[in-house]
Amino acid sequence: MRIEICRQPFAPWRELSQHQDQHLAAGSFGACAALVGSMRDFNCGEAVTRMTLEHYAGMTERQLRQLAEQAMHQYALLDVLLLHRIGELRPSEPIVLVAAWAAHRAAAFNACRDMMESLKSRATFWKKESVASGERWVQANTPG
Amino acid sequence: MRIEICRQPFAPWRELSQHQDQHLAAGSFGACAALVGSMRDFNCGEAVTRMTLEHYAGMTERQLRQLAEQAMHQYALLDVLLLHRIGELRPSEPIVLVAAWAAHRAAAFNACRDMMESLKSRATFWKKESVASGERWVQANTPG
Amino acid sequence: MSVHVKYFASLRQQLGVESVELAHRRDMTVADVWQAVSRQPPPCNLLCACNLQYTDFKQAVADGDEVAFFPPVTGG
Amino acid sequence: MSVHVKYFASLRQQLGVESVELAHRRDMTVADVWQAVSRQPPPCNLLCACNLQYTDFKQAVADGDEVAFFPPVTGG
Repeated sequence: MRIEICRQPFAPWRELSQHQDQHLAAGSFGACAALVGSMRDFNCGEAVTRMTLEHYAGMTERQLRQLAEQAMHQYALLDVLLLHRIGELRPSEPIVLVAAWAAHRAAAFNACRDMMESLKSRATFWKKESVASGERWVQANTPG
Repeated sequence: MRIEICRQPFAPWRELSQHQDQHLAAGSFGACAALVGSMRDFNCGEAVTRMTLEHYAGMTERQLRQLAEQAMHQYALLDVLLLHRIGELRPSEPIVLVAAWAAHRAAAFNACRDMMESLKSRATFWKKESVASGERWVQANTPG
Repeated sequence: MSVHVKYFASLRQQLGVESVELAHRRDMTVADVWQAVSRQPPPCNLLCACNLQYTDFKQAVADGDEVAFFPPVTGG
Repeated sequence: MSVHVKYFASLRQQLGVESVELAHRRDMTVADVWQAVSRQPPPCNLLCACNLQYTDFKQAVADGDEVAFFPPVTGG
């Protein structure tokens, strides 16, 4: 299980691939489900040029660990990888990667989705967007 | 949209990453959901040393194209990548990659899962496993 | 009329044949095709396709059609 | 007793302050902490945590606790 808050841009598919090669026993898993969320250059009808991601240091790490442990247990996962960006982002940069490895696809899918929804609704991150008219805090997440 | 039946082993996360870099406009998508199914070294209580994947050439390609087009339309996807292995496989080799890019995560998740379930229940592939006692055809897929 | 018949997976292995060219005079359904070329009653979970699309056993076949028989699919 | 108070995101920006050390004598709830240190009524969607866990405004706080106030989260 690897959980990390990243201050710099990360390459999600390469991280996933490396984590799998290094930590999963070959032939042990039948499915890996992954979701990557990344920064769009457009939101709520306006072009977005920059984004700042703030978090509650200490609380957020603890939440991410708890939701990953919960999923590991509930879905009998073989492993979880969870990366979340903070700081200044440019459009197209990855924000979050959630990946779950399991014996079968249903557990991998459900775990990946549950972790993502739990993160979106509970984890203490906040986004501020830069648009032509200035800066604005994102008010709420898109429903899952 | 790229759909391919592969006779040789493929590296799913690298294929995904390359496809994204080459075909998706930077900043255009907010989410990519992916599922990779791979060969386990154990199934139905027995160690599995080899697997043969047979398909109905012509019908299968058509089915995969149809289910991807259906998902593109239904979920307003930006792109789909679908790779499926055939031939002789060894444990840990990837069998299938399904990936969907969308503006938001719900569409990406739902499309990825729908395509996977549609493929599992309809696409004309068949698995034969080599176990200690000989060869056996897989009778049915694990429920999604 | 002439019909191309194909078998897949365990069915191909059981029947020991991959494809058959069937020449016939009268109108036929997919079920008739099975009966004419296979040497056993249809297994209860048998699936069939006509011209690369799933179909049912009552479907009429036309000259030049490709009819395939196979067990439940197990891809992915 | 002493309580560490933190604000995040739009709330931090509105109040113009990131953290406050509150010294107080009597027993307090999270709601009392808000009232004692913030210069405005609580926004309707205000969230709070005590010692890195979500809590509600009726929760009693103890000496040394960290109490945080923030708007709805928007990560992921």
